[in-house]
Amino acid sequence: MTAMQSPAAPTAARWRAIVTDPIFIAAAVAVAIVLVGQLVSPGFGAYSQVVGMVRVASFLGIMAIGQTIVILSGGDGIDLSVGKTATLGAIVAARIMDGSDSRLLLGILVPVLVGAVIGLVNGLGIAYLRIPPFVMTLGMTGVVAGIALAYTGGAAAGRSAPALTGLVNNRGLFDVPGVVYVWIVLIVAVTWLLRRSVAGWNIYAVGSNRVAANLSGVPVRRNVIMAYVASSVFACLGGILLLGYTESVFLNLADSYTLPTVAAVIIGGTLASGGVGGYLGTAIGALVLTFLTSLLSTMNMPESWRTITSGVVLLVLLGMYGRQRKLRT
Amino acid sequence: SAPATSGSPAASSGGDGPFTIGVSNAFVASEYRTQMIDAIEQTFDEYKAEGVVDKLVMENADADVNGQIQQIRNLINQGVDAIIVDPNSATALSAVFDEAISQGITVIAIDQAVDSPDVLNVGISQQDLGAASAEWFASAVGDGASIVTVEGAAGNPATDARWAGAEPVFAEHNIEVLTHGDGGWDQATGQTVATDLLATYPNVDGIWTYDGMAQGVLRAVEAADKTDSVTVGGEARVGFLRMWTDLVDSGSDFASVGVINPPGTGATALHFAINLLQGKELDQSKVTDGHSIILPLDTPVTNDNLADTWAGVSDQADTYVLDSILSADEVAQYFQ
Amino acid sequence: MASLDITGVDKRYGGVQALKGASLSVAEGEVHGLLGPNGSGKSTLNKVMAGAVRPDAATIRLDGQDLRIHGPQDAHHHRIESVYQQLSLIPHLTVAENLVLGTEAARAGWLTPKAQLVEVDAMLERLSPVLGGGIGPRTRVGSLNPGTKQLLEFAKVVLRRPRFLVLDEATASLHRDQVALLFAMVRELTAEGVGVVFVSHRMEEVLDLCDRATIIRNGLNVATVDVKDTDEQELVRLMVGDLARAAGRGERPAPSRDGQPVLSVRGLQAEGLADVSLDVHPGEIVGLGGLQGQGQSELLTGIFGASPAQAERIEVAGDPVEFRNPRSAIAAGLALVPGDRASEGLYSVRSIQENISTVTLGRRARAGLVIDARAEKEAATSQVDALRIKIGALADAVSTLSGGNAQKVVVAKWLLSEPRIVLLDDPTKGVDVGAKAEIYAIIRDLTAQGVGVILNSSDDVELAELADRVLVLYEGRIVQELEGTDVTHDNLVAAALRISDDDTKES
Amino acid sequence: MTTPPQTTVGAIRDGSWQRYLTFSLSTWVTIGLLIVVTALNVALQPTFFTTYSLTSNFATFAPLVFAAVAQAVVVIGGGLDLSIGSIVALASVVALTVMDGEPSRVAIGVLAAIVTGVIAGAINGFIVGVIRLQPLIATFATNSVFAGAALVVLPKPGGMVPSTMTTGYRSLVIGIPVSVLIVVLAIVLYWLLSRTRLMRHIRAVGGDRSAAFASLVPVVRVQMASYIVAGAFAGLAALAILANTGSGDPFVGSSMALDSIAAVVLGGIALAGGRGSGIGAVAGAIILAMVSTVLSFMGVPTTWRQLASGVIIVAAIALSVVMSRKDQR
Ligand SMILES: Nc1ncnc2c1ncn2[C@@H]1O[C@H](COP(=O)(O)OP(=O)(O)OP(=O)(O)O)[C@@H](O)[C@H]1O
Ligand SMILES: Nc1ncnc2c1ncn2[C@@H]1O[C@H](COP(=O)(O)OP(=O)(O)OP(=O)(O)O)[C@@H](O)[C@H]1O
Ligand SMILES: [Mg+2]
Ligand SMILES: [Mg+2]
Repeated sequence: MTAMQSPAAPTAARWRAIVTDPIFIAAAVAVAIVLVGQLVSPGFGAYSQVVGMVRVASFLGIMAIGQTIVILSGGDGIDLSVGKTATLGAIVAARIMDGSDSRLLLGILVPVLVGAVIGLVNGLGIAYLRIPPFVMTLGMTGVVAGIALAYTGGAAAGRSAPALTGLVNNRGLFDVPGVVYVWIVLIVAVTWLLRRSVAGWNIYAVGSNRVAANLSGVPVRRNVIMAYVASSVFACLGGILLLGYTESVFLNLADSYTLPTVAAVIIGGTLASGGVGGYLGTAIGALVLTFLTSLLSTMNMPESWRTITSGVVLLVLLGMYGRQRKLRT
Repeated sequence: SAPATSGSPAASSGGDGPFTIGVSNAFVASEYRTQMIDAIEQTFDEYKAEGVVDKLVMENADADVNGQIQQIRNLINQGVDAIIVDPNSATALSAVFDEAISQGITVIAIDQAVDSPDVLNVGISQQDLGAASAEWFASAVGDGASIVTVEGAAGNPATDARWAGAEPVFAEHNIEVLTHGDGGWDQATGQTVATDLLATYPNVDGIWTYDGMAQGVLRAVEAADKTDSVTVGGEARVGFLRMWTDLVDSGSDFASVGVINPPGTGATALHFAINLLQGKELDQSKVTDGHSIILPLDTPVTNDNLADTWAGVSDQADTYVLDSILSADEVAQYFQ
Repeated sequence: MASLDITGVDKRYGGVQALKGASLSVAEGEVHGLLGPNGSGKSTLNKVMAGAVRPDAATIRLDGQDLRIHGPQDAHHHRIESVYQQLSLIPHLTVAENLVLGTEAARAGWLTPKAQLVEVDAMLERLSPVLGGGIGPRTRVGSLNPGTKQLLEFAKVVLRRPRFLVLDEATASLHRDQVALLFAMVRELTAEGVGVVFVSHRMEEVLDLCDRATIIRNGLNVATVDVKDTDEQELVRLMVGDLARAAGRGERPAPSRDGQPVLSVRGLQAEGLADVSLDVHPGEIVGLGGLQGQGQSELLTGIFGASPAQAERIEVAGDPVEFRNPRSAIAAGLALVPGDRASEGLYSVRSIQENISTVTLGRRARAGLVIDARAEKEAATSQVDALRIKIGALADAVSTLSGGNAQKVVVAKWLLSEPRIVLLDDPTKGVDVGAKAEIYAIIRDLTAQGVGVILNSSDDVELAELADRVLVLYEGRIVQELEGTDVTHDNLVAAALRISDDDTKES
Repeated sequence: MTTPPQTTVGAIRDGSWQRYLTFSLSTWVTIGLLIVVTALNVALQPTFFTTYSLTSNFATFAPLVFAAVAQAVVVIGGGLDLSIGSIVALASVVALTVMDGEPSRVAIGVLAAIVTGVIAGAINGFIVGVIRLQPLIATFATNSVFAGAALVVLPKPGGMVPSTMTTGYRSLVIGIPVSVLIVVLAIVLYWLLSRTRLMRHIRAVGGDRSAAFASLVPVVRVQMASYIVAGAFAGLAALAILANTGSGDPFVGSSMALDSIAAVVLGGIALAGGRGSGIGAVAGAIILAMVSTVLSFMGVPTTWRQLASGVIIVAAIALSVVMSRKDQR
């Protein structure tokens, strides 16, 4: 009955739909933070500073790719092991590269494989033993931390390849570091894959109703496992880029990224219960979180109040659109 | 060993061993702590060869204070004679220390001083470290300069102590501190925070920082192309020394300082523990506030001795911290 | 005489105007039918009375007094109680805990269950002849079958001693015996002066139980009639208007059963199923009859590879196959329209188009990987047109559709896969007469193309109308087979009842 | 309706003692795990049953035990509380400040801890129940707020707990360690709670929120109440920590949120909500605490210990989850 749509109404309705879209709100908030930042501490809105923040956001953003897929895949999906997996990825990469460009490729490949194995274990436990993702990945955090400790003997060694450091730290075209371009390519690719590939639609199908997906011939378990594999792989990739940022590695390099990846996904408008959302929103969510942290760190404010403020801002942001269905509709 | 009489810290009435030593460390995801533990193990092995000690019990896992209390109780339950502890809190372990001491166990705190009067603190003074670093920094930026800081973490005792040492120095030199950044003792965070601060305070004369953050801050300053105009407080750690050396080698007149916070204190503390277990009495003139041994700071790394220092450690991992351990003989000097 | 009058009810859901000034007036002591096609707004109207939906406008009067109902508790306060179309039992609580939920006796917050348990016991005793064995106050509700759950839902509400009682498709999952008991209890209630609103798509139930009936269509009142002055044709005409199409036995030649069966199952074993064998020939509709919950659904999901089952042999058009999962069954040309469309058939938050695409997505994709947006849209549109699915836009979430239209979406996604064998599990449950006729027509179309169909239905009339053969199941076994002209409503009832007489349960 | 005939169904009635002996499968798993770790502990630690050992072991269990019961109430109600740890920290520093080391003010301190927990719980409950934010992300945000607030109240570790509390916590009452009695108190409190209408409603809401709403359960109030009750238990956990440490620390309890969730799962409580008992969570907390003790007494090399404990916990959780699923059939 598409024909029945009246031609006059849409513009207003379309605007409403856009303005209430989480992605739009999140993007508006990101811009607002930069503007407020520029007012409060001049220089915060400068081109190079914004580029710098986008660069820092790219680590969170890339680690959150897998988190997006995992949450989209439903079944209370969440990956609490991303932070620790990213750290392990960086540790392995640093040990292999050890400051030499000739081992760059190997230094990327091996950690990514390690990530795939971690994701596979997560996925198998969740898909076959049906352990709730929250506890499975929480438990794996301990295991991965243990592996990192055993592997390093308690002291991480090695350094990133200069080419990697250059990619992250040197400014390229338009004074923008290469890592930001890598992220942009990933944003386009992941968004496109989710919306326009059979694999992407299957993730949405699995995320919105697993029983129905199974009965429609969508391989549910395979999709769930792949989601967790993707999560760990992108976590490792993020960890490797973070290694490029710091050049040397340490045992808790990326640990604190876990919950921010979840927050980025939710701020980006992906439904926590799965089946609805996408990566573009997550990427903007990562920008919002990074801009906010940066703004707070430049303000002369005790750490206690910074912590409180970031919590309150997150709540306000989610209150604008992250609300769940009302019981009395 | 027999129960302790009260009085001076950690007095044990002279057993003959071999002794069992317990170690409690509640933060493992740290290269600094690993280096500390390794040094303890090495020194322990030397004593073991001499038959002075027989067993080393390690409680080494990430834990909060409550977890560390459990670690110490585990050590008590395993019948150790002495506990060397890197405490998570200056005060919150007091009650469990009392439990240990009342069972005749010698307790020594390293890296971070505790309040319990019966526990012997062994280590450098974090406040002195802060002051030493600030002295060099103040002279580098000059009187009346404006700076920002990237420090450890709010509410963290070492952060507070270092600032307590630095603050009067900066005040004396009329140096204005525009804001305090929170670097979370973490290189990546330090780098990000320094980048943010450089954007909003583009005219600062220096960034005072220390520990792992220093390398991150220097990277941020380098990225902003300001190594010649912004002074960076440094750290005696291989990663930082490498960047520093590279800068100097490339002809920059970049200058910095690395005050040494030696992880080897743990091994030094083991010497103290053995002496106490063997019933030796501390020379009270070398004890501060009744229960603390304050080890002298080593000569800091500056541009003057950078090349020599670097030559000695250049093949270590980036996270390696410049170290020093007192020998058994040196420690004996602290006893009557 | 006391009455509950609700007038001028408006309710809009996004782009859908569910109710436009609808009204309903129930007198005490009467059973008032509320009829209308799927999506006409019956449930919405009921939920407004129950406090579960916030209307855009409404006037509610009880005994002439204006009433505001802000939530289910307000309704309960005025002793207006509802059985929702969607079951509202808590799976992990016990039968007794569910029956008193929300009305637990307590002193200063501490539960005092003694007295209430006596009432619960009495209610369970009353229901016991049709409840199924082994169900006591401490049975957990989660594992019970839909019919039992629906009865418990009814019992829960009756225990609250309503003055006005709303029953929204409360008989949809019930078997004949259960319906009879429910009717008897409703009549007792009305004799005591309770006013009852009764919603059902089964005309014979309405004609049997109701005194008056209000018919709504597209959220508007069409008529209120005295049921004794009217007949089924009239009610259907009021409900579906000129679109009315009698759902009679279509002219369909009896399929030949000489050739190769399109599906042949030998010795299928599964939980709730013992050694079932059957053949389906091209163009044949094989019905599954008997009391509900005797293994019919398990048989369908077992064949489809959707639940753990072992078979000695399954052949599709003579080729031996093994279905370990639905994917392999689909590849062999099977399709399953599951019994519970909301939880098993649809991705409610996703678009209509994606729901229709899901089974055959890979076929239209470039290289099996990249979605061709045009092809997707064309495929979905073709099905929407062919099945006359009433939608806003293809991109709307499927949750915006009414029950019947949602069911058609489930059918549509399977038609795209051009199946050889279609397994239908109660495909018209909760579907209105108009849509029902359309679904029947679709099934007949399929058989005309040589598709074999297995049809499980809780509705004997439906089996009588559609099936060429009916296999009657009891406790997971095929105990009887009715064929050709023997497939009549009466024979089906008899088959089911004779079996239930064999049951050792005391009556 | 006519008076019902007396029935046989009524003969087996609530309150009959047999009921307490019929455990579900997952309860047996929890009990089995508890027995195994206790046996290992006893075997490896010959002093286990000495008064000091019992006192000290239970003294360290108690805080996590209360936090686990708190988490259990929320999880059974279909929620999740990532802020438990910082509620504990906040309640402890508030109580510490209120008591100011005065033995005469212990009672006010106890009250202050519980009230603080209740207020924090009410904030969580309001955000999850009334504003309807997704619990995981909402309590992640409030976690920042409470953690910051704790830092505001007590900017750095310090302060003295009245000696009556610390010594009382380590003493014996009629030969039984007080710390053991306190763990028993947690069990008794939960048992009392489970007899209330509120807890029945919490289970109903956790089982199916909209069904509970339709069944006259005041869902929003119940959700709020579940967080408030959890807050009160967190307040008790704070008191146990104060008594155990004898001093204040704004960072205490940082690992408690995730540990309490692991404890809840080990205790056979489904994260999906509606099922399980807080008493299982008590057992789960004790199991978790004892695993680390066992590993230390076994002398596992420290670099491998974290890996070993991670693997053991994942395995135990898997066992517990798989068995509790079998229950459902
Ligand atoms: N929560 C909702 N959100 C959006 N639309 C809704 C919602 N609930 C109902 N609708 C729409 O409102 C209309 C009326 O639905 P309602 O459930 O009242 O119909 P009904 O008469 O009970 O149908 P059925 O016989 O299929 O149960 C339908 O178009 C339906 O799609
Ligand atoms: N029980 C009722 N009786 C009459 N009119 C009603 C009733 N419920 C809702 N309405 C109509 O719907 C409109 C809004 O209803 P209501 O009073 O429930 O709003 P509200 O208080 O904002 O809702 P809520 O209590 O859910 O916050 C009113 O203007 C009224 O016309
Ligand atoms: Mg309806
Ligand atoms: Mg209102």
